[in-house]
Amino acid sequence: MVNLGIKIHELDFKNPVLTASGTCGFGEEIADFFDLSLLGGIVVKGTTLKHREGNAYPRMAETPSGMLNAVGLQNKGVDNFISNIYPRIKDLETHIIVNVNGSTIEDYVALTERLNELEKIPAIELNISCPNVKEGGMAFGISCVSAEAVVKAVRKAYSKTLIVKLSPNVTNISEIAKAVEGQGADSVSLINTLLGMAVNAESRKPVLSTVTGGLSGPAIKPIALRMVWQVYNAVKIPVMGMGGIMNATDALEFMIAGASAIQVGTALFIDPTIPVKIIDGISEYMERHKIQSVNEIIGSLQC
Amino acid sequence: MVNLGIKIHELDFKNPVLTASGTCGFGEEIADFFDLSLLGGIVVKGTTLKHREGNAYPRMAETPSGMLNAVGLQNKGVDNFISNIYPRIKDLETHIIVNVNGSTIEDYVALTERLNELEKIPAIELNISCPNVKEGGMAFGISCVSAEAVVKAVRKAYSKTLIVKLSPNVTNISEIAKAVEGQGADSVSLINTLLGMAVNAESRKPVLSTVTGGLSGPAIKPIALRMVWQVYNAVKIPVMGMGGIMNATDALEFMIAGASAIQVGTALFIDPTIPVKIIDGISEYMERHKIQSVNEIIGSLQC
Amino acid sequence: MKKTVTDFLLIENKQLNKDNFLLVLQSPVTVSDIFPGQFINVEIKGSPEIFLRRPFSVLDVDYKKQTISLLVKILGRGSKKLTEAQPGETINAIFPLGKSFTLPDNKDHILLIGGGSGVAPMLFLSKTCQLNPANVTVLIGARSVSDHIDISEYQSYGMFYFTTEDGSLGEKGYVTDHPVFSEQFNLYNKIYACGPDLMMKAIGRKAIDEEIFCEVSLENMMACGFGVCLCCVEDTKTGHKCVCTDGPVFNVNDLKW
Amino acid sequence: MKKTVTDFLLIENKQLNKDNFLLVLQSPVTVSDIFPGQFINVEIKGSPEIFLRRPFSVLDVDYKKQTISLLVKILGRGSKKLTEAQPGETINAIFPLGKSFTLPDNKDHILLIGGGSGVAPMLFLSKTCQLNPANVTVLIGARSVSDHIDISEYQSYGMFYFTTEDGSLGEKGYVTDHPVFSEQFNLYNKIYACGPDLMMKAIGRKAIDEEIFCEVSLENMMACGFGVCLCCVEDTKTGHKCVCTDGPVFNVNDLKW
Ligand SMILES: Cc1cc2nc3c(=O)[nH]c(=O)nc-3n(C[C@H](O)[C@H](O)[C@H](O)COP(=O)(O)OP(=O)(O)OC[C@H]3O[C@@H](n4cnc5c(N)ncnc54)[C@H](O)[C@@H]3O)c2cc1C
Ligand SMILES: Cc1cc2nc3c(=O)[nH]c(=O)nc-3n(C[C@H](O)[C@H](O)[C@H](O)COP(=O)(O)OP(=O)(O)OC[C@H]3O[C@@H](n4cnc5c(N)ncnc54)[C@H](O)[C@@H]3O)c2cc1C
Ligand SMILES: Cc1cc2nc3c(=O)[nH]c(=O)nc-3n(C[C@H](O)[C@H](O)[C@H](O)COP(=O)(O)O)c2cc1C
Ligand SMILES: Cc1cc2nc3c(=O)[nH]c(=O)nc-3n(C[C@H](O)[C@H](O)[C@H](O)COP(=O)(O)O)c2cc1C
Ligand code: FES
Ligand code: FES
Repeated sequence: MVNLGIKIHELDFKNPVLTASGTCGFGEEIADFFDLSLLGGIVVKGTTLKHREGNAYPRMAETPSGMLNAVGLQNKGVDNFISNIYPRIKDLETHIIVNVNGSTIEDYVALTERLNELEKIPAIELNISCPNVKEGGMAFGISCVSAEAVVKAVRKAYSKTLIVKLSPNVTNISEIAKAVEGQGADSVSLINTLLGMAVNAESRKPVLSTVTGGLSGPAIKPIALRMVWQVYNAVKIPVMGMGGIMNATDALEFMIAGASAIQVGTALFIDPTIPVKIIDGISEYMERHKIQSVNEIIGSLQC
Repeated sequence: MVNLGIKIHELDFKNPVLTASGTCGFGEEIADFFDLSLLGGIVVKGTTLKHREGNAYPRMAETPSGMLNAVGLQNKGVDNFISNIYPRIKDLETHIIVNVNGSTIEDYVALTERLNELEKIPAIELNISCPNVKEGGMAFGISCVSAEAVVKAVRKAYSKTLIVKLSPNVTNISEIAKAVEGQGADSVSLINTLLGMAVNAESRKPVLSTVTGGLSGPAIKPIALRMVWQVYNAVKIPVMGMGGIMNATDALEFMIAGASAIQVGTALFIDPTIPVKIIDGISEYMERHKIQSVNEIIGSLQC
Repeated sequence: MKKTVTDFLLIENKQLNKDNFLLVLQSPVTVSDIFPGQFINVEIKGSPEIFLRRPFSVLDVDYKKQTISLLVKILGRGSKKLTEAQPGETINAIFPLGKSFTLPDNKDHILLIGGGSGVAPMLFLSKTCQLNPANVTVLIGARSVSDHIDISEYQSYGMFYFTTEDGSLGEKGYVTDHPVFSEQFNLYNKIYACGPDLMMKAIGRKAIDEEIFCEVSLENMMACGFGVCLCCVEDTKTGHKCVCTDGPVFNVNDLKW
Repeated sequence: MKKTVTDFLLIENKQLNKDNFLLVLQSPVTVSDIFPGQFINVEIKGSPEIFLRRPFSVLDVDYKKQTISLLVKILGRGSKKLTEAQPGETINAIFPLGKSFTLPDNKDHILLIGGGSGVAPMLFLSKTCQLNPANVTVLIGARSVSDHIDISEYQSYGMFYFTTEDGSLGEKGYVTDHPVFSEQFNLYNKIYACGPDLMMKAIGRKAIDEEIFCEVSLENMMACGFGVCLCCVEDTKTGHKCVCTDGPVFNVNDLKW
């Protein structure tokens, strides 16, 4: 038997395959398709302090090997999460990680403090990279100064594993990664979506209500892979990789480039059972290559 | 008959469809496939002051709806261009634009001065965005300060139409566009390739000899379209759009978002006759929508 | 039944007219409890331009044969490609998805209005509710007789009326021009509709005005189809609701129409 | 002839063994002057994972019937998909591409060595050069007899020898283990080879050592196939050369082997 266990900071994961925020709901929505306890973890829907309606419809455009979304963090707010959702999902036998969003540093901190109290949430993913909101979101993640400020404040409020999710819409992602590492982030996850746009040539109108949206799916995989490799070489904390992962080979490419764990996002829309296929595929690869522990794969790129 | 003519600075183009640098050689290589005089223009292969061998093989990786390249500006240098190639292509009835590259500002200037003498080259495209060279290239295009410096120097040396080609690998492309506009650029063209990477999971090696390379093709279209729209709204000079254009609908989307002209790149590898199909498709669209002049389409996005 | 990702076998693909096809899918898993308004989300292979699945309403289910049929109208690249599939091919789909119409009972007088491919759930509903045919009126709109699909299989479930934009079949004009709609609307106590947005809004508004129960099935663009992406939302009186899980069927009173 | 982008009609697709297929393409334009070593760049549709064309050597041309045949060996996703094409389908290809082998004349004693799908240009060469068969030796390597393709059509153009890695046909081992290679190499004044890199390098180095004329056909990865992308380069003594336009055939003396 191969060993699929990995560690992010002090947290042990049974395997390196998680589902990405905003693409798996709270887990429950995909529970029909497979046994959720097979997963390394679930990063639940982006959560904010207060209820958010999100952006107007249309929020989606299909693009070559990918899609744009402009959901804009629709969610019922942290109170609803704590009272209604947390009790239902807290006993799932997999790590539940909450994706944390805010418009101001105070928002981030207030939300984090609430989550810090939840026994069965061992980690948060601090989203400083959402391209679909007018205030906050990506704005925090595209400069070292603001990224440092928000991570510093949240770090004080949060005692468990703090993962910071980075934006790819920057000139130098390694710098941002180093900045958040410097403020005590336990891990970085990347990439969030790339800012894109779709136009309907017949109507001469934008396809999305917000004009621009976030690009995800296989189209962005080469960019994500490059950024994971750059960040892996720049920081000491573990990296979670994502962006267009559709199968075990993709997942392995990210791990070879330096990801300690990977997240499956848009692929779930195509086939929600893909995470299980990836876990099996990684095992099969390890057996074929006689690799005992998945940790041997992480950052094993020969170049 | 619809009017396809557009203007970039003082230069009239018979139509807004050009072929992109590095994807059409010097035009001659695709002359078998269609009459080159049908084109609005041809942006020839990236040229440097001195002969360059480019990067080692492998230089290419196929990716979902796109490809990575790491050619690294292989070319025989400007002397060879002037003595051997220019005489053969100068009388083509389309605008020949030379893509100008350098490792230092002095290189850029020296090369530009040589090209300024060539009567039948009405414009240059200053490439400050090549991701595949160790020195210069993209480094100039990712900060306002260095972009300004190189454009300022080249502007002094060049009296004809100066197009500056921007890198998408930046946090804020509008700022860079404004910076080069401020130094006298007559037009900006975008986007060059996005920095990406491919890994062979079986061998655990990078696919490209240079590890990272430039991503092009339909995969990047949503990002290119967004950047063209942002830059169009930020500057007064005309914008040339490119990135994943495969057909007339794609081309129209770029023009609606603000491009005065478009360049066809990677699509040529799939089908070198695509530029002609695009020209025909734009005419057909204009007839269907009762649009007299293609200029009415430029920046016509309703949002 | 539980949602599953299933490889169906395409056993029939019949062109009904220029743009409409009937696809019959054989299920390898037991099919149970599929109701009108529910849909399945179909993977469409073979084109680099099609990345996402495409949702299609269930037109009919044969629980004995374990088949599901769909009415596919060619609109763009996905529907086009799907209609080119050959019997014997595997078609992967996620099903069953969405909430169904509220089934009427035998005290009800119902009016079903379908436009374009929106006919599918209406036909399924007419068959499923098993009312006295005299209490079931079905009004179907199409552009022309050549776009109209043969409904003889469903004829016995209700009284059928037609409109075509060019007058080539039934009343000339839109469904909203038909006397059943313009004059007899309030003879019904339950209205069900599926079709183009403008048609559904016209029906919905009239139902709201006349305070008649009315449910419509929306076709917002979807990425996932099972409630995780939040892309398919409709703005309702209680906020953004997912068409794929809270719908596709909505009571018009809940919508901001 | 001029390069064109042409819609061919696939008129035959014959599985030769587990991984090898013979595809015959009917040309709508006049085919003329195609020489061994030249290739065509085939568009492969139907998979979002295949973005670029795939180059295939010409295996044979029938100028009367205006057909081109290819030998396609399944290696990955593109070759796999192509072998699934059905007669009657359109196959788009850019052709003719690349430079051919230097044709021998009837004073020459030639040795042709093919491995894997590299057999294709060797068979075409054996047929094209029309020498005295006694002066033409063809050595073909495969993994096993089951990977070996039937060459009876070409039998009369030369003397054929085989190697297989498992010894199931001909000599056991690689082509370089065959006596024709290890003992009689210098009986030939022209050597031609196409196959896996390692095989070609072994042949090339021996030819360089023994100062025998030797041309090899390289299979570097290509994006365009007609000289514009500069992705397919081979590092030669005179710098990077495009395999698609300066090659695929190179004299080994020009290579850095
Ligand atoms: C719940 C539900 C049930 C459906 N049931 C059926 C059915 O029974 N039969 C049937 O034929 N179709 C049905 N559809 C529509 C179907 O899923 C596809 O959207 C339709 O076939 C167009 O896809 P395409 O790939 O052919 O078009 P594309 O090439 O993707 O698009 C063509 C054009 O149509 C527009 N478009 C695409 N999808 C939609 C949409 N959902 N709403 C508005 N505009 C759109 C695009 O913007 C584009 O302008 C249903 C949709 C939903 C959401
Ligand atoms: C001039 C030329 C002539 C050719 N002639 C023939 C022929 O007659 N018959 C034939 O079957 N094939 C021929 N090939 C190879 C063919 O073009 C494809 O490369 C091959 O079929 C693999 O493509 P694929 O899509 O199946 O593999 P992919 O799925 O793209 O790749 C599978 C694996 O093979 C590797 N690979 C792919 N292409 C190459 C390559 N060109 N060189 C090295 N590694 C590669 C990939 O990196 C990957 O690891 C020729 C290639 C060239 C350049
Ligand atoms: C519809 C949709 C909603 C998303 N919502 C969130 C979110 O709430 N928070 C977040 O950090 N990332 C969000 N993302 C980004 C994904 O988690 C992921 O970073 C990105 O999509 C790239 O991975 P992928 O290509 O595998 O999808 C969302 C992505 C999609 C497609
Ligand atoms: C193989 C290759 C070589 C290229 N060489 C150059 C170059 O020399 N100079 C340059 O400015 N851009 C170069 N580019 C970038 C293209 O001109 C274009 O900006 C980019 O590919 C995006 O457009 P596309 O998606 O239509 O190809 C090259 C692109 C490719 C694929
Ligand atoms: S389509 Fe994803 S939530 Fe409805
Ligand atoms: S494949 Fe493009 S130059 Fe050879």
